[in-house]
Amino acid sequence: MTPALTILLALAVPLIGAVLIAAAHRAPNVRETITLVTAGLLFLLVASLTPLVLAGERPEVTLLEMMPGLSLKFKVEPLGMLFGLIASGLWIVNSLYSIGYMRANDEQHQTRFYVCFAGALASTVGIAFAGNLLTLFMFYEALTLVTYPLVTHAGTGEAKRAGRVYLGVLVGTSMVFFLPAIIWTWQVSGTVEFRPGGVLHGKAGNMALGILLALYVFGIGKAALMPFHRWLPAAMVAPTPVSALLHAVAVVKAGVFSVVKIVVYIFGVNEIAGLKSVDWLPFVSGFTIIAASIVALRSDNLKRRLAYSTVSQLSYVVLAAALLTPLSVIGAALHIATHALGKITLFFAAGAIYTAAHKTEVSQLAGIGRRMPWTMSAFAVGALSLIGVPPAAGFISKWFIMSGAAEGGHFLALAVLIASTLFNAAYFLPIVYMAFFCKPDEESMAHAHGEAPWPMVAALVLTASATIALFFFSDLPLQLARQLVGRL
Amino acid sequence: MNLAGHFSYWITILLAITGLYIVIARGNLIKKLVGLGIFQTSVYLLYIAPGKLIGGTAPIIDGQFTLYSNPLPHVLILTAIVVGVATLALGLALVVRIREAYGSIEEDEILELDKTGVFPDTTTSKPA
Amino acid sequence: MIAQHFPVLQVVLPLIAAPLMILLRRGTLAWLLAVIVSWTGLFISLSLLAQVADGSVISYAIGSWPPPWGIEYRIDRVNALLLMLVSLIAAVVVIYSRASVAAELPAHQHYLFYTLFSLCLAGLLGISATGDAFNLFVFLEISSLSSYVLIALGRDRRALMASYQYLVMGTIGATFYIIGVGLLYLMTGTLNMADMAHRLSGVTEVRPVLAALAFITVGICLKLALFPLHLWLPNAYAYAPSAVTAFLAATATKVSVYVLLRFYYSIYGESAVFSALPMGKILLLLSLAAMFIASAIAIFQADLKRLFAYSSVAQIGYITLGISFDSATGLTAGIVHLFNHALTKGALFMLLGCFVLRLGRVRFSDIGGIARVMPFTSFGIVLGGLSLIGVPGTVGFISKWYLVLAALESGQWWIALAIVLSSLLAVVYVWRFVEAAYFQEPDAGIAQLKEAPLEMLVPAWLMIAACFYFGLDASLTIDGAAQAAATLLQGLQ
Amino acid sequence: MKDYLVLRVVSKLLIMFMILFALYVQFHGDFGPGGGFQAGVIIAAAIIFYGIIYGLPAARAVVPSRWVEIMIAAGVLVYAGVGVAGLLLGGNYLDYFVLDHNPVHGQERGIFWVEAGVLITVSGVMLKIFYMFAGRGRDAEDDA
Repeated sequence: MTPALTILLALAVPLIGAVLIAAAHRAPNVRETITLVTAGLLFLLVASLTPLVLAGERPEVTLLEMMPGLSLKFKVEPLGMLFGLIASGLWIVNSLYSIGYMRANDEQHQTRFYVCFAGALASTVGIAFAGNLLTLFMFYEALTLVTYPLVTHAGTGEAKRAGRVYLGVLVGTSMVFFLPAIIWTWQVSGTVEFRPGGVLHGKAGNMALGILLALYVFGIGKAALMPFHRWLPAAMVAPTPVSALLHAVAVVKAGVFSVVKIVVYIFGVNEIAGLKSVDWLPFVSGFTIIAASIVALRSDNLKRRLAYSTVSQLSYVVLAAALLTPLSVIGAALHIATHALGKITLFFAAGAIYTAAHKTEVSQLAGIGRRMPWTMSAFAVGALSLIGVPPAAGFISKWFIMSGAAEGGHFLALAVLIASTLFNAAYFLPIVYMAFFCKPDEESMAHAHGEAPWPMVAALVLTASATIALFFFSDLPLQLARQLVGRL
Repeated sequence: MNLAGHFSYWITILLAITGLYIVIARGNLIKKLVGLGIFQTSVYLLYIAPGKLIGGTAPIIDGQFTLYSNPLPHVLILTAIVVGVATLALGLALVVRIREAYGSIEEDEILELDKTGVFPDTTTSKPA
Repeated sequence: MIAQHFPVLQVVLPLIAAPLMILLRRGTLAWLLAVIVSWTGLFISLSLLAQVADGSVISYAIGSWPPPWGIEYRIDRVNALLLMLVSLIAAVVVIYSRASVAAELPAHQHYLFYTLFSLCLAGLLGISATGDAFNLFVFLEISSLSSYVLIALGRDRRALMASYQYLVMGTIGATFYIIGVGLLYLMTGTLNMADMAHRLSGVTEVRPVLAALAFITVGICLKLALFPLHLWLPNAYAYAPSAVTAFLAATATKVSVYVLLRFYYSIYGESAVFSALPMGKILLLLSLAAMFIASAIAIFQADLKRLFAYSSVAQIGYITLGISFDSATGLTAGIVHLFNHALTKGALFMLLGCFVLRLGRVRFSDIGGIARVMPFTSFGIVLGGLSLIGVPGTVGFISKWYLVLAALESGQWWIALAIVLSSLLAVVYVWRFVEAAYFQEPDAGIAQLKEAPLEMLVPAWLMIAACFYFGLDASLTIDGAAQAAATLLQGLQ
Repeated sequence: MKDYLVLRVVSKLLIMFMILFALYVQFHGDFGPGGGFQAGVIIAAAIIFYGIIYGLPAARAVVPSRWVEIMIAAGVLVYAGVGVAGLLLGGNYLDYFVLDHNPVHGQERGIFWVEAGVLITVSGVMLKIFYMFAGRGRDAEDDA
């Protein structure tokens, strides 16, 4: 099988899966088997490309010419490879979890849910493998639209309002900033392809570069840079598997992934390093890190706290990319992976708690660790990873980002990172502490419950273990990230 | 001299403005159509008048004449008149139907009726 | 041999079919004839398009009187594109119309409907094909008169008033046009467009010629519903029978745009209109006003047909915006949007017609939760709406890309911003439909509805599919539009 | 007006001459002022005149609504048919030169049929308009 065919298959498999899932809407078991098989196939396809990319190849395929000179083109490079691996790998786990969650909570419209999920994964793979800005933008918008039914899954007035915010912010930013930025890039440079070293160098003035960068980072609303972060907490009305995979992994990572990709392949790290007109970005992202952390600290709703934590963590990636040092860019790429694993674990745990105990607030969690030891242990692992404590993977990415900040002499950024670490600890550790060391209040004593259904527990244990494992076996992501900046 | 020499244009302009004014200022649907007719008539004049050559005769070839008026504007305007008649007939037919449906041919009254929110189905009550 | 007569057959076939339908007197037979004629027309137009693709110009002398004395039909890359568009829409709509007309009109009017439809089609094709300014007026009136009647066939009594208003406005527009042509005729002594262009070159700053330009611009802008002259359009589209709305929305205004282009670029010449006069700025301002104000009005409509009618006014603003840039890219954007918007709006109005078939009307208050019972219709409207918004993968995106590109090329970044901002307004009104159709519980009346028949759904979905096909692979449409733009910019030889 | 004897008699006398005059206008149209439009209107006027004097049903008995509709269509078809004949004989659409061996005769033949078509359609349309407006509200059912 040629690499080009593999790429196309990786796009087609989830779509075919979606059709089959829709066809099997009368037989839940068949439907969910198809979901799992599709997820597995997708991961195998994506993984089969990895050796090629590691060997330095950049398989590519051009699908069709959309407009003269502008094609729908896919090209696998290290960053996309890393993102694709994470998204497709976690989809398997997430499918397992979804089956448990959707059945246990007796949700409506399950077929639609699985169909949209498969569609979302197809879009994510499209984003990961996009060979030019146009393709990226197309799948970026497709991802927004296909996740809209997932966000509004409940169909209630609240879901409808959340859907408005979700769509308004994501479509609004992408249409008003992202699209003009792409067209502008096309106009000045004559190409929208991702090329090592960027395409804008020497084509646009410093001022124009600064404006373009602003259009890109704010236009990519999925990166949730303040003030365009409101959609992410709003999207938390969705069922937890959606929050877990999409709003901790696929969608938000698609955002920061696009930012990193654009900084690396459109602007060029070395090409814009030291430019006055682009040095505002660390401040915006630093502000987002701190501000979102404070909001997270003050949120009692668990999913909301996780959402704001995500907003904050996403800006780590943006900040790391904005520092424009090779080490920090490696950190940015790694953080996409490590945060994904950590945050999906946390969301899985939140969903398990909701399913088993019907609790949504942090303050209700006293003593829950005794009844749900697996869940809360996994939660603790995820929390440690986000804080950046060693045997969890989060440490590695944070290490690289901080080294990058030190290397570039960005001491303010360093300070932000340290402060944020403290914040992370402040809003995660009390939960872990309460869960294991406090006595449950009387109300929760009243109705007994154990762990969530086994598929959910299995899934979250799996991701928690992966978080630890990634710390010890970080070769693959590290290699990919190093290739990104050309440091082998 | 110049003013008088262009008198056909003055009449054209006068007719056009009169017609347009009636269309805009009158609320009666039939009067509007009358205005529209006057407006269109001004165009006929605009075409026909310059086609006439002083001393020219009807453009039917005959040995005793050498100077003919331009026949083309007449042909054009014959077409335009037919179009105008068709428009007028259609407009009047619509007014008849409007009168049957609303019981009025005054624009303000009809708009008032539309605001009431009652919209009877007209297909059943009309012959053709 | 017959192929050399295609330019005239294109127009004459529906013109001959119309009286035949009166003689046939049977709705079904008339429909069959209309199908045959419109599909033949599509074939002819495609063949014409292929003939002129290399940049050649077909000149056909009616009655063998050579131009400039006789009436000339003149097909180049610009109007071949228009002929193809009009024939395509007609061919699709005529299939769709049978079920829709059967439900919305009394049986004894069916054959008259197809007669008028054919006449309207002949008029629109004639406008596109002819190379004679006065002949254009005649066809303009043929299409207009038949469309007034078609609109008046609407079920609601307000259709009568809408038709009347359109008649008054349309007649004023056509009369303005004919005044302009009259002035040009007085100055040049010719009605043949190519000849006129030839004689006007270098003397376009003479006052009667400028006055003629003003009259023609206002007259045609009335017909194409450019923003402050659009007042007839929303009611006309809202109360006309569904098939009529779909057909007119997709073709009538587009053909008027073509007339404007023909006069600006081919007859007056680009420099006379855009360099010597501030026509670009005027068009720009009016287009921007259309894009924002009409979209904003659309958001607050209670009736879906009116909503999309106002959206049409806004979308026409995009077309004229492209023209106002006075650049190859801008013109390409305008022409490609003309095509794209025809596809999108045609599809949308056809799908709305499916609702009308089942409900009798399409107010927001009537369609709560209708997606449950009419999923294909509802989803089609959502997809069409995405194209209006300009989501990548749809034709709307292609148009937007070129419009923004043209704005950036002209160095006016704030126009680019205006284009993308106004497309957000489309998100709002499309999502009003989504929330009404998908987020409400259907009441008892809705719950017992059935999905629209296939003979309506299939044509509508064909158009939706075309919206996506030409959105993903736009090289065909872009090439066509770019060539048409190049032809226009180089003027008539 | 059925009761006015003078009108009734005079109208019957006049109508013949009106139609005759219409035919003159029609056939003299090739060489002098006149033609299908004018002749068509005169013929229609003659029948409308009859209708006004004797009442609408009487006029309809002479020229039924159905005929009028056929006339409208047939006239256009005659006109278009001349064009098609030109096509079939190897010329362009509406090419009269090819309608006869002698091009000048061809022109005459072509314009003759075209004017005939115009006559039929114009008189048909005029009558139709008259029937429609006059019959409005009186016989809502029988007229379709």
